[in-house]
Amino acid sequence: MKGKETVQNKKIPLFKKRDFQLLVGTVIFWAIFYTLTKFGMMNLYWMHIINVSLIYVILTTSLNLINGFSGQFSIGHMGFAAVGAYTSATLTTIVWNLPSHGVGPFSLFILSVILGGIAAAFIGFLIGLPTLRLRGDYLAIVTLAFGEIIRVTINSIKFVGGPRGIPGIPRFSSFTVIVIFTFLSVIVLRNIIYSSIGRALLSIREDEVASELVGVHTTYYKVLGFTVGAFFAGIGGALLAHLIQYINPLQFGFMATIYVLIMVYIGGVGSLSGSIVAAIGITFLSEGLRLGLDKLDQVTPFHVGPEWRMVIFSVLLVATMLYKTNGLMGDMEFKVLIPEEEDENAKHGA
Amino acid sequence: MPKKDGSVILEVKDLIVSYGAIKALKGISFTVKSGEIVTLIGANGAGKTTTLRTISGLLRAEEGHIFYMGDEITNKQPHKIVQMGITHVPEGRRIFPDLTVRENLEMGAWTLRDKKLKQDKMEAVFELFPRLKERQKQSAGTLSGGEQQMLAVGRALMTEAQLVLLDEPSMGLAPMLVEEIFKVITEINEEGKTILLVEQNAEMALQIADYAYVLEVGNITIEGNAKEVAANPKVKEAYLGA
Amino acid sequence: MQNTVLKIDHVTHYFGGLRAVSDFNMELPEGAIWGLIGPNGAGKTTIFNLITGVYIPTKGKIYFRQERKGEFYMEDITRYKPHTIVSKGIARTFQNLRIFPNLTVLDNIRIAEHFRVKYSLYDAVMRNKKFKEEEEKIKEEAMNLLKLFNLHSRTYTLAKGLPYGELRRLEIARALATHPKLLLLDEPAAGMNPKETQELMDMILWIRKEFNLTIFLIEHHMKFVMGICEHIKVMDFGETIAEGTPQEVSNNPRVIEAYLGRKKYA
Amino acid sequence: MGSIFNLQQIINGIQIGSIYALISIGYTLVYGIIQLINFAHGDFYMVGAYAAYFAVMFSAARKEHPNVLIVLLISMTAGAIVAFLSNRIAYRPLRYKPRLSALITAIGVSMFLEYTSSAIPAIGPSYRAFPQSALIPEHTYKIGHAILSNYQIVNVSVAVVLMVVLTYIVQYTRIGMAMRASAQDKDAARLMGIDIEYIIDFTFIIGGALAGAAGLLTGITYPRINPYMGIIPGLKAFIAAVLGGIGSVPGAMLGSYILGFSEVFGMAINSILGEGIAYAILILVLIFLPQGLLGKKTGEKV
Amino acid sequence: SSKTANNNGGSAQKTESKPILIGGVAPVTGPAATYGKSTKQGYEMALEEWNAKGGVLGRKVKLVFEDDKADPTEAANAFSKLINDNHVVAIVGSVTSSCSLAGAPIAQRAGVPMITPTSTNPKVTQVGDYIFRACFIDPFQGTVAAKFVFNNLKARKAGVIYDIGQDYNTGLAEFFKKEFESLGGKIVAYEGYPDGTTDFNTQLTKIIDAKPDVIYSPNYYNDDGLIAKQARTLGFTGPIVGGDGWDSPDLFKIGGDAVNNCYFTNHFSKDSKDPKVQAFVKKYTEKYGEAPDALAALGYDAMNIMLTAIQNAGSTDGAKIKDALKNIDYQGVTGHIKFDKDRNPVKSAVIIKIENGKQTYVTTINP
Ligand SMILES: Nc1ncnc2c1ncn2[C@@H]1O[C@H](COP(=O)(O)OP(=O)(O)OP(=O)(O)O)[C@@H](O)[C@H]1O
Ligand SMILES: Nc1ncnc2c1ncn2[C@@H]1O[C@H](COP(=O)(O)OP(=O)(O)OP(=O)(O)O)[C@@H](O)[C@H]1O
Ligand SMILES: [Mg+2]
Ligand SMILES: [Mg+2]
Repeated sequence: MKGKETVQNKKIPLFKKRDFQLLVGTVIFWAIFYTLTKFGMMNLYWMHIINVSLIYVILTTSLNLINGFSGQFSIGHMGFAAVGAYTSATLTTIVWNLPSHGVGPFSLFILSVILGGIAAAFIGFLIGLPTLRLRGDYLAIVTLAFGEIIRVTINSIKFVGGPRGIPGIPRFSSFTVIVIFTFLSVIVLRNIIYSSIGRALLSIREDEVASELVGVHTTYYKVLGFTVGAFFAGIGGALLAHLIQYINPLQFGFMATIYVLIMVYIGGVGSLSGSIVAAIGITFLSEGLRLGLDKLDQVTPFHVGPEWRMVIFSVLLVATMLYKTNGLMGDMEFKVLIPEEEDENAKHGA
Repeated sequence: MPKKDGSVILEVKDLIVSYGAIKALKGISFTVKSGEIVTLIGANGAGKTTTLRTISGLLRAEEGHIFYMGDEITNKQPHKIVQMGITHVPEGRRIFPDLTVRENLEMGAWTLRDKKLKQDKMEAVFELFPRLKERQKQSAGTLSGGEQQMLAVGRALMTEAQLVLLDEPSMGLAPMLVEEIFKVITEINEEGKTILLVEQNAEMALQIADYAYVLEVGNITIEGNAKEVAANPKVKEAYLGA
Repeated sequence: MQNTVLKIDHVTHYFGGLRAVSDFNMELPEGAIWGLIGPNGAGKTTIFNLITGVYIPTKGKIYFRQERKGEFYMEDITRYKPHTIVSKGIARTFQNLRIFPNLTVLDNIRIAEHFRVKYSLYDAVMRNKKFKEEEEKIKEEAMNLLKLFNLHSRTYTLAKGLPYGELRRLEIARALATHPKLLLLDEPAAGMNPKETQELMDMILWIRKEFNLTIFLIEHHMKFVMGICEHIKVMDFGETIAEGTPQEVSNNPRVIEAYLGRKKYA
Repeated sequence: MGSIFNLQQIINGIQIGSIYALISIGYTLVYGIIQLINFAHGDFYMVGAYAAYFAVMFSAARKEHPNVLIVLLISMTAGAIVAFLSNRIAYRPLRYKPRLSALITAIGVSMFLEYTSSAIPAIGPSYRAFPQSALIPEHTYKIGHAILSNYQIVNVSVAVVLMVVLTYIVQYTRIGMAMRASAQDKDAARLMGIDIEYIIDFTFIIGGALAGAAGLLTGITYPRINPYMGIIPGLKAFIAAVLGGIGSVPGAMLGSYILGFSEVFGMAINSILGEGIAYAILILVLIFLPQGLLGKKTGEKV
Repeated sequence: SSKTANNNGGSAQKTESKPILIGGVAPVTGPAATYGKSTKQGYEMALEEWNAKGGVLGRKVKLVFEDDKADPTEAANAFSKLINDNHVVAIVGSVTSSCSLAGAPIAQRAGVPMITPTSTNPKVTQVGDYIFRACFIDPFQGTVAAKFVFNNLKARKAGVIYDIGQDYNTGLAEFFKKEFESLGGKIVAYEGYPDGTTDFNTQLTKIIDAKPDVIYSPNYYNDDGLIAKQARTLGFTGPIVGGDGWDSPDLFKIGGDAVNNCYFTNHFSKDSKDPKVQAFVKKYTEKYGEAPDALAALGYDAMNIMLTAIQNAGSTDGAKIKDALKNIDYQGVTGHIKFDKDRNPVKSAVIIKIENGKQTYVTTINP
């Protein structure tokens, strides 16, 4: 084949400019907010919301891998987050008994997060294997059922507090830690998507039968995608546990998954950028409405209580979907999130 | 019942249709006379399907007008257009896969209320396509490609329509059936229905048609009496595989 | 005598109570172009589906020629999964086009090359040297194929934006990207005009040579079938009613009665 | 084991199954025709319950005895109206868009109905006691050791009647056939002369009315209502509908009973893990019947 | 957003200085909203009374209220906003233990004193020395109920039914079981049900088949009403016993006659002769058109305790308020409150019986 020589002759740089930009951009983002908070120019509330929103970025992008890129329909995602959260919090809080101030053996914490991810991935794999031959809503119901089984099971384990949850979890999830994990998650997901694995997943979404008939081992890839998605959900859950410092099974119920699902579809199915935008946007919107209502209450003659917050939220949700029917980003990506080699091949927006 | 009396049953004027940024029809005009078989031929992607879908209301015209028996039907709802007397056999069959063959035919007669009439029409279709009668209770999705095509045509014949739009009815049919289907088209026409026929099989189409239009990337480039068009050297080279 | 590539041995297939294929036998020689014709609903597509593992035959076996360390043997592929069969060297196109509409033309091809990719999940995540070399290789192969099929100007177009004729070509190109030894074409000329049909015939003959293929095809265009196939099998109601050279078949009264009708072909 | 598989538990299973059936039969209609996972269906049911509540309160305020049939009519109308409006406002504009976009607006509609009801002072978030005995006083009957109430009889009968009527409508009437056709190929259905929007409106109205009726019946059976009462039943209806096979009315009913029985027996075996046991049964059923209980295997031709 | 608090204070004299901001948290949307609503009304009423009297430290007090949907993540957001954005001097909230557990670390870190009106999980106040509570802790009510059932009702066999999704219910059930068994009683059935259940027949069938003398149902009134009803339908005639979650005017409306011959442990009795209680019940009923439930009373007391502590501290400094809270001695509608070393209130429980649709005082049990 004549292809061979050319490949060997060409020098393939391992680090592209784009990756570098992405890294630098993240570092700048981190530095700005880190400094602002450090010098008291931005209050801890907003810092907290940024942290929460970044964790949602991890949860949303990972669900998008399953629902958006491989076209499956999982509605049990927070079940995996629960596995991750409980695994890591059990380790740090119950097994290792680390002090709740969040100082101490940091490496143990990192280890617990990774183990949380692995545990979630393992459960994801076990669930995916028998169920991923189901399609569409049948799959949805089964993932929902598994998500609930996970919740019910945790709820019944006394060792992890049952319905009382685990309080006093050390506060290890600092802004820096969360930024690093978010960055890594997004990069890893991006790299998977722009590889032959990602293409296999996309082809399954497009036409599963045809995909199988051009040689894609569809079951294998569906389970792989599901497992990877579960892994990151686990990471997200673990980080959340060490940010909120408390977890209980109800937090990971069906409605919590719905919230992440909303982010995926508002952002755009099959767009990592969309998931990022929506996760951050919706978290800030839902918090911004608190402040907005405070203001509204002051300027209007009648009382506008916090019970209207979710009403406005729901109206905005419907309006956004009606106005942007394919989500905010459609299936476009920000250019920085596309590897340079794929520039021409991928759809990009801004 | 319309006869070949030279009156215009369908008139398309300066029709422009786009898919997003792509202009599929760039302002085409043509007429179909009552009682005739008119064929629209053209290469892949020329816009034939687009034309038919716009006439039957499935696509919106960006500009231009469509008149049926003198009434403007541009951008009317498809069900209204059907009720006015236009029936459309879409490209790719589009039968209802989970309904049985019989139910599919009944769906075709949706606008008819007279039970007896329905029954008669059903019998007529079965006579035309005995294979469908055999498969009455099979769900349509499991029919072979050819069987599905018969069903699609049969279904369209269940209406009281005056104008029948046919989008590549011979596609995927066995040679015998191709002949058969063209025979059926002539028969339908002889019963008094006007036919607008889109075909890849230009040779056969031109044989049975009265009048022909050639569509090339969104424009009508050649038109005329079917025999004349068939004799046109350009057409011969491009569409008849001379 | 040439080697047999594909052997279908007394294959029968039922859908519920319907016998779609009954006692089908075939030994397809290497490098041949064979045709399968018959009335609509005769069971032709079903044969393709049986060969490619979409359905498992109710009765009978299917064998495919394989090589291991220079030794050739017939492997029983009857119960293999479709993707395994593809990796053994059988590729196909579909009667109703099945491209991946929302992916680019390039990706449509790259997906078909997918199972030959030699990097792991780890390499993909790291985007390391191995990954990049493999990706370059795949892309280059894909681009070559696209050039061969005159689709390179469409490389980055979404497949759904392509006209029908190009989609047909893309589907064949995609099938070839799996590096098959046997190519199954289900009505490749459907919806093509005579000129395009002629071009397609030339192309098929050419790819057979270029890619060392054996070809088995279904088609209703008689000019096409008669013009290109060396041997034709004729089915009706799931049964093989005739076979032979185009000449023999087109003069066979049973075939004329069941399928061809009065008109003269070949 | 005696208290796990006894007659009383069977009655309990039938009871829960009937309640699910009341909701999921309406759910599956809409679901079948536009494949919309209508998250708001449970909220239509809530609206129906409140409509009935206010109707009864209104007649109580005027010292009249409420007529059950009129109250039923009111709750069905209320359910139908919200269903119709939801369709027009939030689902119809997305008809030819990806299916899951409408799922998100459905979630939005659901949230809107719940949170608005809870925010407006006239309804408010608190539980209200549903005036059950004003409508149908409870009677109980003893069968051996088991106890059966007239509510249970009413619920089962209504569910069965609804299933029969709707199956008839879907399978054997003109409009039912149009519903099935529209479900499979909207464009082709339009080419047959069907005004599919009319069919869809009709479906929503029927579905909403059924939800409203279910709201009334559950209000009577479990006399407590609040704006969030629809969440869990809505979810269960979705599960039952899928379990039964998408779009199949008898399937929804069967799915409801299987779900009801799994829950009862799951809970009876171990109440802490009971929910989990019920879900495990569900998963097993779907693994062996991937198209649901009565779902058609759509013969996808290759 | 607390217009009510403002409006009522409007008539009082204008104070020069800015109002003292008090954070309030409770779920006012979502399935737990019904509890949050009562609690919030309790907060507001207490606040208004203070403002009507001229405020705290001569300044008006203003409630900055946030919803937490009973979701810990939302609770953390709400606490963080109140503390870091609104700079409240103290927080009253939240209702559920899970939300209080998510909020407490934030308050503790910021040195903002917090009192939860209703979170019963013992772990809540263990988060740190700034965290207090106004209600009983789980072990207390469960234990009291067990003693009452064993000693006063002379029951020897008890069945338990509780919501397994909520820690309050689980906690009470567990401690009841422990105490009852240690007293020599037998738990013949111990059945849970998931959150949002409306049909309790399965669990009740099992319980009733086990022939208990009493059923312990430590849940919220809306569930308890249905449970009582269904238990009676299934033929159970014995007493059903619960905790302070029973205290709501709607209990009888939902449960009807079925809740007669039932008992529950509570902080106060509405027909108590205590004038303070009488005044509270009357005023609350006038203002909100419904009788107060336990949550409203606890919300009211918690707010009062916090404001009294600020007054006593003579400052809005967190540390000083915290110290004042530690030494508080307050007579509230839910009892006489002093904090023990774990910042839990030391107060006695009353037992209330429901007869003919009315709550009647039975006895007081001291800790
Ligand atoms: N849904 C669509 N979105 C975008 N472009 C489209 C769409 N449908 C058709 N087109 C484009 O519009 C043009 C006309 O298409 P049309 O289907 O009308 O052609 P045709 O003449 O019927 O061709 P064929 O013989 O292949 O059926 C083509 O260039 C096609 O690519
Ligand atoms: N999945 C299925 N379930 C039931 N019957 C089927 C199924 N697939 C095919 N059939 C039936 O089997 C018979 C053979 O179908 P097949 O698709 O093989 O025909 P074909 O020879 O390819 O016809 P055509 O030339 O029209 O494509 C037909 O009668 C068809 O109705
Ligand atoms: Mg076309
Ligand atoms: Mg075929």
